[in-house]
Amino acid sequence: MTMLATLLTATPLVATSLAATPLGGALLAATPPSDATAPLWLTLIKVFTVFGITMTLVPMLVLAERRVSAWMQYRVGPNRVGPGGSLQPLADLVKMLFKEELRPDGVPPFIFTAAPAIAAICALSMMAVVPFGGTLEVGGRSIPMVVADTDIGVLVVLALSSIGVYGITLGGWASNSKYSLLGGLRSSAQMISYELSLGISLLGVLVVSGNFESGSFRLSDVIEYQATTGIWNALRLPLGFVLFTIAAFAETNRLPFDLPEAEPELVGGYHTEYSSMRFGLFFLGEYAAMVAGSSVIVCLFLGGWHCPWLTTEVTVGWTGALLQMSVFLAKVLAFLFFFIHVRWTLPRLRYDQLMTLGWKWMLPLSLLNLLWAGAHAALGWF
Amino acid sequence: MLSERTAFLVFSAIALIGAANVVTRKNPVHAALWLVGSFLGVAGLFLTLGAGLLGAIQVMVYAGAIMVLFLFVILLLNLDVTEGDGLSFARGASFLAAIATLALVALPFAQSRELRAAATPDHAAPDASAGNVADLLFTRYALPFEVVSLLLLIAMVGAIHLARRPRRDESV
Amino acid sequence: MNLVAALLLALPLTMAAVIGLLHRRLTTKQAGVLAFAMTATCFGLAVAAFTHLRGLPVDERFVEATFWRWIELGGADGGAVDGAATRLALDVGVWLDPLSVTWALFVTGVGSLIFLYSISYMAHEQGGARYFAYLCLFLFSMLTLVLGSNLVLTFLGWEGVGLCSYLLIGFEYGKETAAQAGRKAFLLNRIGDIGFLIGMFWTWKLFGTLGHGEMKPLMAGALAAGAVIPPLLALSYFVGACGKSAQLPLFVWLPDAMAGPTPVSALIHAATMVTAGVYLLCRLSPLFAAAAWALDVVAWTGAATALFAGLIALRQRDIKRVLAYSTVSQLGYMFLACGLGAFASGAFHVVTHAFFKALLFLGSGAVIHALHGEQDLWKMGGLKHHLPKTAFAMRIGAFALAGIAPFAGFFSKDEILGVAFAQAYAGDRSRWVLWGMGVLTAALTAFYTARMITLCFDGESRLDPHAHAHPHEAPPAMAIPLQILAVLSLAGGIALGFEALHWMPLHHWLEPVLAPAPDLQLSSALTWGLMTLAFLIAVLAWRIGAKWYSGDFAAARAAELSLPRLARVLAGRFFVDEIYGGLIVRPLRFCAELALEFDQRVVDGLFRGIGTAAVLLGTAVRIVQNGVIHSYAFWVLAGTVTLLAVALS
Amino acid sequence: MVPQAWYLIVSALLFGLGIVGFVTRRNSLVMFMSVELMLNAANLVFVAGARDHFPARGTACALFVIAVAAAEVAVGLAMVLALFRLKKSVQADDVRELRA
Repeated sequence: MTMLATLLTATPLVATSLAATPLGGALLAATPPSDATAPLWLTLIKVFTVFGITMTLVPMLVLAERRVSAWMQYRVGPNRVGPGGSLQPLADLVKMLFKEELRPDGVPPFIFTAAPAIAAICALSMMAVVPFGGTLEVGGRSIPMVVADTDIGVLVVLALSSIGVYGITLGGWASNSKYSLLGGLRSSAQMISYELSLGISLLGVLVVSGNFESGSFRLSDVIEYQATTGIWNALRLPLGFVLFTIAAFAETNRLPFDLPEAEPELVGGYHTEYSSMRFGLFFLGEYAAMVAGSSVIVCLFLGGWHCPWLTTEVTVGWTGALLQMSVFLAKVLAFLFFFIHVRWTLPRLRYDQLMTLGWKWMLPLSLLNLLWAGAHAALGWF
Repeated sequence: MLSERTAFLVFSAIALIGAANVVTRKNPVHAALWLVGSFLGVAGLFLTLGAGLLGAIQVMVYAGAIMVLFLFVILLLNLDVTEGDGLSFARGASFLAAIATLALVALPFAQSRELRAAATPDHAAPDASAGNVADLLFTRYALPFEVVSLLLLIAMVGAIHLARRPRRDESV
Repeated sequence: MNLVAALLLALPLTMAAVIGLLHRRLTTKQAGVLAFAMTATCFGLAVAAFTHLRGLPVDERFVEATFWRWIELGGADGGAVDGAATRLALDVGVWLDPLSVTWALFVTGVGSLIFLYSISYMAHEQGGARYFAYLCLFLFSMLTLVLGSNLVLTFLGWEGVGLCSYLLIGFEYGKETAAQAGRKAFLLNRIGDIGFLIGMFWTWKLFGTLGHGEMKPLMAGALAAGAVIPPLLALSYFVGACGKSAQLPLFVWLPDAMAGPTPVSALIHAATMVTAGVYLLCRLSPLFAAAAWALDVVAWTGAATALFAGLIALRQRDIKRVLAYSTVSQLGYMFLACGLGAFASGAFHVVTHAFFKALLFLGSGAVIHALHGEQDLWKMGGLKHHLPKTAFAMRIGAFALAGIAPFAGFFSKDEILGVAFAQAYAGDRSRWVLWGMGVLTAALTAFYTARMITLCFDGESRLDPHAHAHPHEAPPAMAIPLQILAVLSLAGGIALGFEALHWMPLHHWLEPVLAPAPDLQLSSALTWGLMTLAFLIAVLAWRIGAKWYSGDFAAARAAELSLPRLARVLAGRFFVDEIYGGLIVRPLRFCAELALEFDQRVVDGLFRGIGTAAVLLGTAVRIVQNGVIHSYAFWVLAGTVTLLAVALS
Repeated sequence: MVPQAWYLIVSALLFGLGIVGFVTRRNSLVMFMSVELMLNAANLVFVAGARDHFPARGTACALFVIAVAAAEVAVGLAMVLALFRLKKSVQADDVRELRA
């Protein structure tokens, strides 16, 4: 009975949460001043492509994390379900769906439920502005290979990551538990601190890529610039690249910045009290955030879908689009591997070290990076 | 697919319902969350007005930074939320005055024929894209810009000073 | 010449600034030596200017040195439109001509002697350096007055000497009398200054210029037509001159001004400053000559002043007051001369008077110095035994003042009386009265001078034996100026003019500047006769005075008091001060008190009422500030709603 | 295009709600939130008013408002914190020290 009840309550919730994500993307795509010529069916196709790929990537990532960690720690890892343990994520999902839906006494039900949804939605929605390819010219139509081709794309990323904090903070607060609360608070502080560096090092990219001159914050413009010049921004702004990556790690609560969920201190941090699919959503959100973060980094610093030996003449038509998408996916996967690798390599920072790093090192350095970018743009370097 | 009018109605409903709940919720955390909702609604209204940049900034700064700060403080204070609701004379009178203001402000708008008429936008005017706004900020509004940055600096110094925990030897 | 002219003004000013700024660092002696060196240099410069002018043809004896444009108002076209000037252009510059150079010569010459004298006179005074700073400033002002190239500069100097005399009279500002005397001098001079100012405005309106050089040809010609305006214009200047030169009715400040240090009296109130009025009359002589009945006013005022002051001097006990009234009286002579049209004779008397009056003041200063500040003639006597040199020098000065030949004063005074007689003899009857007044005054002068000298130096000593056991002669620095001035008092008259012998170098020297005197030559016999008469009268009066006071002092004093009413009137100086007090000061004071009452009760009450109202209002409104934020918000809101309602309705 | 009047009415409503919140709520944090509502209403007027002729200007002005609001929140929250340390309360009417 409990199992059924759980299913009955959890499934619609998860369903609505997941449905909200493409809706958000559609909304973004539809709002002015974006190009209104894109018909709804095209947008929907794009939404579900991106959503599908992301949602496929997440379980793969979970598996990869476990396998990679096992490999790094010289053990085997999950290898029972499916060939080479490839169906393990599915098994996990089933387990989560059927676990008991626990809700501690005295928590505000709506916020408690909404918190993981916020986390997941924000992470997934970020993908809406990430271009996964160039412009596809087909049937007399030029289709930008991005869900929401809005000229404030970068800002949308930042805005969504800002909102994403709420998921964790509220989850911590609503759990009515001191460990959760502490986790949530740590998360707030951490995100506020690192969001500054994130934003400022991102500004550097926009400066060197000439976005301020055109007045558009499209990620595709950044990629276009890197593609036409043939030089990735990571070379132009090595410092900015490093800073942005570190900040992205912090934003996704990954080691070495996983203080909000530091197990030895806070049991499970903000999701101590969560179970079943609510926990699953947090889980999903975290990995989706990893995917989104990697994608953004790839777009901003690593050339996006651009590959040095694939000229624009080659990448035309359907094959070209697929080629670009593959390149992009490869880069993202490589970076995700880096994410996982770092997690199992570095120790966790202490809280005061975290703050010192954020405010005393990252912030000044990101300002320095901005200065460097300004000089870069003003003096017309490569 | 999603007409501007629909978007307007949806977003203003979000904004207003959020605001109404801010005012009426007893629990300050709930009020804060409703405020986030209201902010998001206003951000949506900015989008429908063609000010996407501002919408994004609204979400980033207001809904992100400011509200997180709010929540942070609220959580830090860990308030036991009980608010007495005895309505004093001043508060009752203020309520009435607020309604009067509302009426006074809203009525002329609602009655204004020009404002109700469908607008004819001037397409030659520079749109609210980041480049144009930046041009304005660094030319026409350079002085206010500097003043505001100074204000922010002062506020930062003041806030740090105020919020700093007094050192042991300073405390009374 | 430009350099000389510039230095004449720049040196005293610089020195005043230097001494003034350093007056706490400099000793009296250092300051005095500096100041004296400066004055002597100025005298040298004046001599240089004099020789330069001498070298020029008679008709071109003037030099205008312009330093910079000072004030420029109105259009550039200049000149007068419809009789009204549209432009005022004033330069800072120096106008050197025989008249100004004459004044500059005796101002710097006598001045340097007085500076020298002051060094040792002030040696023991407090704040001597400050004193010398004032002296330098005074010299600067006097030279500006005399040398300034236009009337405004002259007025600047005019005010400057007024200021300096205020500062110097009130030098010992701790003393109530000194402070009051300074104030009195300042205020009475203001009355005269109003006349001067009105005159300047009017002059500018009529001529469109105030420059000495430009005005001169305009004055006689342009004014010849009018019958009312020239005399009124002249009279307004005359009012100014009256104030500065202590004529009736503005003379009361001068005797009080003796409260300053004695060298100051010599410098300011005898030899130089008071002659500024005469200088003004001479400078504007063409105007006065064209203004017929104004000259009569000048003449009568001068004669009346001379007689009046002479009468008062008869009964003064304070040695400096006797000299002060004699100064007023002699100034009356000068004005009489000017009023008779004989400006050159007036100038002549100014010069000789500068010599002998400076001598007398400095001599009296030596006496006072020897007696440690005693100024009462009745407590002196027999001092010639203690101060033989001073007594000798003073006697020469006294003879000059009394008009005894061949001392300087005789020639100049006799010349004035001669002019009056000549005009009377030519048929103008009223001139007989003027002549009679002059002669009477001359007799009085001889009498009170003899009285002063006798009381001071002759007879038995009435000194307080404890206070002044052994009065001793002044130090050389004080004696040398006395000796030089004694020589000048002796020879200055005969050297500058002896009418009977037609030896009149000063007159010829001044001729191109001054309006020509009425040409009335008396016969040689008549001239000699008048001279003899004047001489006899002076000697007789002197003899009577000397005889009267050299004998039994008690009897003399009894005789002075024997006519109680007259004695009281004279001793009380005709009660002029008291009359002024009753007629002017008391009503003014009453008005002032009325105004004060009004101010304190009505005006202050009004403001206090406003203040009290504000306080009351604040007390009432304070209730609103209850510390509750919501209530503040409510009030803000209420205000906004009201404004909105007003704006939108 | 949606008529500007609609936006202005929404803005007026938001502003009115802000006022109501400010004058009726005792919790100083909620009062701050009400102030933010009013500032948002002002921003909405700026942007809506500028929509047809100077869109960029409206955004620029709104940016200033946001910056000022950020400053206000920073100082205000710091004050609330200081107040809480002192009084153990954030109720606005517990603070009456500034009365005359």
